[in-house]
Amino acid sequence: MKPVKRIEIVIEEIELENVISELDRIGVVGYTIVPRAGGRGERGVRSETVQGLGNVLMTIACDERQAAAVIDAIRPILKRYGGICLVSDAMWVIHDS
Amino acid sequence: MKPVKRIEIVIEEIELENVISELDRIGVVGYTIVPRAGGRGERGVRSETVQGLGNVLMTIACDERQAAAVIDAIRPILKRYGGICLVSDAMWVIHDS
Amino acid sequence: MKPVKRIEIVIEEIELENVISELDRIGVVGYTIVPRAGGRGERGVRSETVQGLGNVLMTIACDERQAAAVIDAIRPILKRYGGICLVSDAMWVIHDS
Amino acid sequence: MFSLSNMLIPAILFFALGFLAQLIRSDLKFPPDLAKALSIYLLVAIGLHGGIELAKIDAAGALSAVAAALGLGFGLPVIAYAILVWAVRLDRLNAAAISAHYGSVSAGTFVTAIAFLDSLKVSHESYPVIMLAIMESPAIIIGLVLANMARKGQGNGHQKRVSRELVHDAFTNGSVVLLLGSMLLGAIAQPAALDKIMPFYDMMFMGVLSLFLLDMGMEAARRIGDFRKVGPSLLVFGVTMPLVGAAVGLATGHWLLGFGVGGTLLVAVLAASASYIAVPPAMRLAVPEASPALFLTLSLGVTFPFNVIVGIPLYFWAAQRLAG
Amino acid sequence: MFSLSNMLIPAILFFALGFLAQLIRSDLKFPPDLAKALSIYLLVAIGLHGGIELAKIDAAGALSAVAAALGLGFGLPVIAYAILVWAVRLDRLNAAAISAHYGSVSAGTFVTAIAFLDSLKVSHESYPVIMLAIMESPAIIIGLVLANMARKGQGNGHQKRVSRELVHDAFTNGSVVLLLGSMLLGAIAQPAALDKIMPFYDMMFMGVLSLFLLDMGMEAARRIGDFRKVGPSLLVFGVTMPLVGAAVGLATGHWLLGFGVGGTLLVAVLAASASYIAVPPAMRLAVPEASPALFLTLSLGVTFPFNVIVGIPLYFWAAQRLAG
Amino acid sequence: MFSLSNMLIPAILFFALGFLAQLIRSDLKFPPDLAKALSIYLLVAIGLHGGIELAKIDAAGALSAVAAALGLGFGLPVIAYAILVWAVRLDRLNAAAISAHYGSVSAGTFVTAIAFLDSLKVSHESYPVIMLAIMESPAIIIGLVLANMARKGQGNGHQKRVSRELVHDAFTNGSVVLLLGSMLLGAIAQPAALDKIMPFYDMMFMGVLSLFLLDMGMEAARRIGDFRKVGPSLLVFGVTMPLVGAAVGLATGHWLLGFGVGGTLLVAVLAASASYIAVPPAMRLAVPEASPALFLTLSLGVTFPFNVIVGIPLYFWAAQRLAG
Ligand SMILES: Nc1ncnc2c1ncn2[C@@H]1O[C@H](COP(=O)(O)O)[C@@H](O)[C@H]1O
Ligand SMILES: Nc1ncnc2c1ncn2[C@@H]1O[C@H](COP(=O)(O)O)[C@@H](O)[C@H]1O
Ligand SMILES: Nc1ncnc2c1ncn2[C@@H]1O[C@H](COP(=O)(O)O)[C@@H](O)[C@H]1O
Ligand code: NA
Ligand code: NA
Ligand code: NA
Repeated sequence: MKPVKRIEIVIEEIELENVISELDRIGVVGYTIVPRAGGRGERGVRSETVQGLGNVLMTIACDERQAAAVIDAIRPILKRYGGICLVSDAMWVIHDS
Repeated sequence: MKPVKRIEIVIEEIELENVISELDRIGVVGYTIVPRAGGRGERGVRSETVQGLGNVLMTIACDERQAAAVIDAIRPILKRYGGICLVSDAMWVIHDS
Repeated sequence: MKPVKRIEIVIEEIELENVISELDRIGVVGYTIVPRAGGRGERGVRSETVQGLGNVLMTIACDERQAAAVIDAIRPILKRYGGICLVSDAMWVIHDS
Repeated sequence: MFSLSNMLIPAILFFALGFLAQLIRSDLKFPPDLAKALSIYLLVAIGLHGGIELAKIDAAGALSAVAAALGLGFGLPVIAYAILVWAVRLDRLNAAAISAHYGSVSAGTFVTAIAFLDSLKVSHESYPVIMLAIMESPAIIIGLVLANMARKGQGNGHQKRVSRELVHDAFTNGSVVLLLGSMLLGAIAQPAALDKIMPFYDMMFMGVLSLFLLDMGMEAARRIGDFRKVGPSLLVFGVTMPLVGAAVGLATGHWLLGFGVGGTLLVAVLAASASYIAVPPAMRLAVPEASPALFLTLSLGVTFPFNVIVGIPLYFWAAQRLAG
Repeated sequence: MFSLSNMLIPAILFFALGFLAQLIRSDLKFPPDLAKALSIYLLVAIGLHGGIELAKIDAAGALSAVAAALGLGFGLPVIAYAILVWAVRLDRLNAAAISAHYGSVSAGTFVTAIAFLDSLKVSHESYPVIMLAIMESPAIIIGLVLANMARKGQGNGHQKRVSRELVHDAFTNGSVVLLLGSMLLGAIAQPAALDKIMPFYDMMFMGVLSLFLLDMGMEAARRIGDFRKVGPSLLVFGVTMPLVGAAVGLATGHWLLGFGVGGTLLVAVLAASASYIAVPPAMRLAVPEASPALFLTLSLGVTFPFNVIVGIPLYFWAAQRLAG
Repeated sequence: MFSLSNMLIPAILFFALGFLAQLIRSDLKFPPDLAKALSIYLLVAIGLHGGIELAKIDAAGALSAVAAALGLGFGLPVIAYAILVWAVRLDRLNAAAISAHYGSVSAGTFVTAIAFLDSLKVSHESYPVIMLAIMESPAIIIGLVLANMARKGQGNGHQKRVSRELVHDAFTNGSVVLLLGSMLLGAIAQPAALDKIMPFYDMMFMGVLSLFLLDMGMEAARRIGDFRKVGPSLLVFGVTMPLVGAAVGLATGHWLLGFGVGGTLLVAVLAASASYIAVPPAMRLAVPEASPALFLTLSLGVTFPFNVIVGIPLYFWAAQRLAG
């Protein structure tokens, strides 16, 4: 097991492509996406409808250095489009250890 | 970044409205909902079917004081209808900091 | 409230039955499943399509001893089929306490 | 009594196929939204057809059908509750929750009965559709009342709020709104304009039903694993209660309402069938102490297959002897 | 002017049923994927029908329809923006986002208008379908331009990238691709082979529309809670802007394009309606500063019901006076 | 050889539209459940049609078709494996997984071929539908055997359990159950009652296929990004293997089974096509070492479009020369 940062991001589905291209730039390969999430925040209620303005929940496990880069990259997006980003500690059960 | 409590609640979809009105009472604005979750617990297997008895996964980031209020409000609901509530620590990457 | 381990597993949907039967063997009753997740990892992009090769996100709250057993059981599956497993600490708001 | 070929109507065969697929542990799965979409379609189609017929009939007949539906909706759960508490010796809260299911109806069973009548070219009155729409509500309310009586005095503030919610729910739940709403719509819409939408609700009806029953067959078979939890005496209840209900329904249809063979069969099916779509969530809210494994397994895993495979032909035979 | 019976076409009744279901707080809910599936079907069906008709008509007529659509698509948002900024005194970014919605069109309203014409057996030109497909794009682009002007000079690198994305999006968003693609397909496919697929897109059309409008009725009513946020002057905008648009559309359809009553009504509806499917995500990307509660409530909660229930019969009456 | 107008059947055009939509990076997306629903419908419809036809034909013919299907299902993966290992020099585990896909069939391609024949008004035997249902299973089993051979001796306890699961899966996976089940259903159900459900499965068939292919076009184009990973020699395999399969299929259909042009084309298509629905999850379980990017890109991104656009007309031309 390896200590990692667990980054949890909630953003609008339409912003997803943007965030992934930031991850690519930073060199973070792995992430998990749960689509069709709803929620409420400063910008009111959001839910999956035919307008497709739902949220996605993205989870990224990465080392501390990468986490810092991800946070820096995500901050302006959150500022502009809303959403949240939580960071916590976790142990990663690595495949080969 | 700001330290917050990360509350994770799994309840039945039909209970969601109830929980949200408790949050409103407490003054917690933000939450994220992942619908159509399944699971197993003391009350057996639950899954999304045409009967609509599936679970939802709700995540709430809030400060410690609010977290205590949420937990107090959620406890009788969990007792009555089942479900779980986990609380952990996280850092919130705030939009404007 | 009771301190527990929060295990978060991302695996392919087709592996789910396997993992559940391991949990049964160990005696872990409770889990939550979020279906239709997507993601990217060492084995490339995965998403829910008509081929049904999507991921599921499974969350398990259990005590430390059970967590160790779950991790041991899950490791060979992760090795063989890919996916991730993160372990973190949480407080469980128990129904009757 | 009835020939095997009666069984070979596609609706029943599709149900059997789904059941079998699950028994052999096939990985066949319907997306949950598909089943919901199919049931929305079926409810609207039933409602529209009922409404179009209703526009043609007299109010007096409709009124007595409504009265009969209310009688069945309030009466059957009481019978079921009595059997469960005194004969099966089940605790009162589970008994209340299960009773509500048997007072309500299964639209899937109802539609299968219509397919059955169609395959025999037997016509039927249109009143039973109104009854179908009406019987959901009283059953939910009586289930709530029985549960509150079982708890007697324990009713706290929370309890009262839930009760209020549920009475509201009894009249506004999705199935009721779709059935009553589209019935009204079918009755008042311009006939010429309705003709434009009816091909969708007519020609596809039996086909959509076939897919719906395929999925319901899988759902029913999934419940078999819970048979052990339910226990032998409840399983017996799951096949005798529909017989009791059918007897009451046959009597109501034939003597009270004066229906022909088709209509009498449909009333019998309304009385014999148990809800597995609208009532489970309502009872989950109303009686959280009750086990969904019990009420779902009984309504979906026992009574539904029993009615589809054994019940409908049996009640039909009885309806023929009575009204034929 | 127009009789009540005009209102009793099933399309409008289904919308009303959905609206009502939500008002009485029914738990009726459509799976979100069902609404998406229905809208895919409707767009393809509209496109195919348009394409089949287009194959028969002359290029000159098509060209002037395209020109008119571009004119409306670029012009209406400017009018809307002017009203919002000078009369409603809304901030420029929200005004830009809302304007884009009113330059674009609501396929649901358009199809309801076709159902309306059908119920009265009034024929219509086929050009408006091309206009429907074309009007999405200019509205998105002009919305972007207005927002960039409002921000003037603030456009940084990120802004430029978003703009590039959005211009791309304006021509490739799902609705545009489905409409234009299936229109082309309907125009070039072998007629004999098309005959095999058209029953699916013909006979089910009005039925699918009925379910779609049932869901849209619920969606619209869900927005009512946000009326307070929107405020009275914007609510007034939500019913006057369609009237302004309809007037422009009536003039365009009758005088510029020389259409009959049916075609003129459809052009009025194109101009009067506001997008609630393709434009909201585009404006969310383009003008994140703008509030979705405002633009969605206006387009879906105010203008859509207004057009469906009051607008279409009113514009029809006007079209009759002009072109009848 | 064949005129361009053959290409202009809507099925192929819809596939092309989806492909194009993805190429221009449109945000058009089908809800995943919609694609699943459409494929359930298509499989049931194919099965029912096959079953109705089968009820009319002789058992001897059916038996030889079954034998031919088993021959193809077991034989083609061996050919594919040999080519992959010796010519393409791929590792044995990836080769095993890919081979299984080519032994199985693509229902989407099969149905497109039927649409193609329909558009030319060429009739076809009904045996190929049975073959379609049968060919899934042997391919999965042979894929498993090849993978176990490749691993030789490494088979541990876990491996054995997976093998048992997979043999079970080979006969009970969703596609097989739907096809075989509805075929049986079509053969034994009361014809009069079947007539009530067939409008749903008849009239909508080509329309549903059009939407399904629209989505599959997008899916196929999404795989283009993985072409680099696949490499040139595998890409060549993706277009030559269908040719090899088609040759085997043409010979089987014409000489072994004595089919006409239509039936021979369909057997060729069965042999030439590669599964992209049932086999991928099975191979993911059976050979987790193999890369889904390889087998999915080949079956869905290369062979499927090749067959739909080039293959079907080409095999048809060959079938005409043989059997015409
Ligand atoms: N405190 C919170 N806890 C959990 N999720 C939140 C919170 N605040 C916002 N969110 C999520 O982030 C989305 C966008 O938030 P906002 O931009 O503040 O409207 C919301 O729809 C929620 O899904
Ligand atoms: N130990 C656990 N870990 C994760 N989720 C759980 C656990 N126990 C219960 N759950 C979730 O909570 C739901 C209700 O639990 P219960 O009321 O115990 O049946 C289950 O269906 C699971 O989704
Ligand atoms: N670093 C990561 N963070 C979050 N999720 C991951 C990570 N790596 C892998 N995953 C998830 O695990 C799945 C399988 O990973 P892999 O086996 O590495 O391809 C991916 O599709 C992701 O959903
Ligand atoms: Na009943
Ligand atoms: Na407009
Ligand atoms: Na093949």
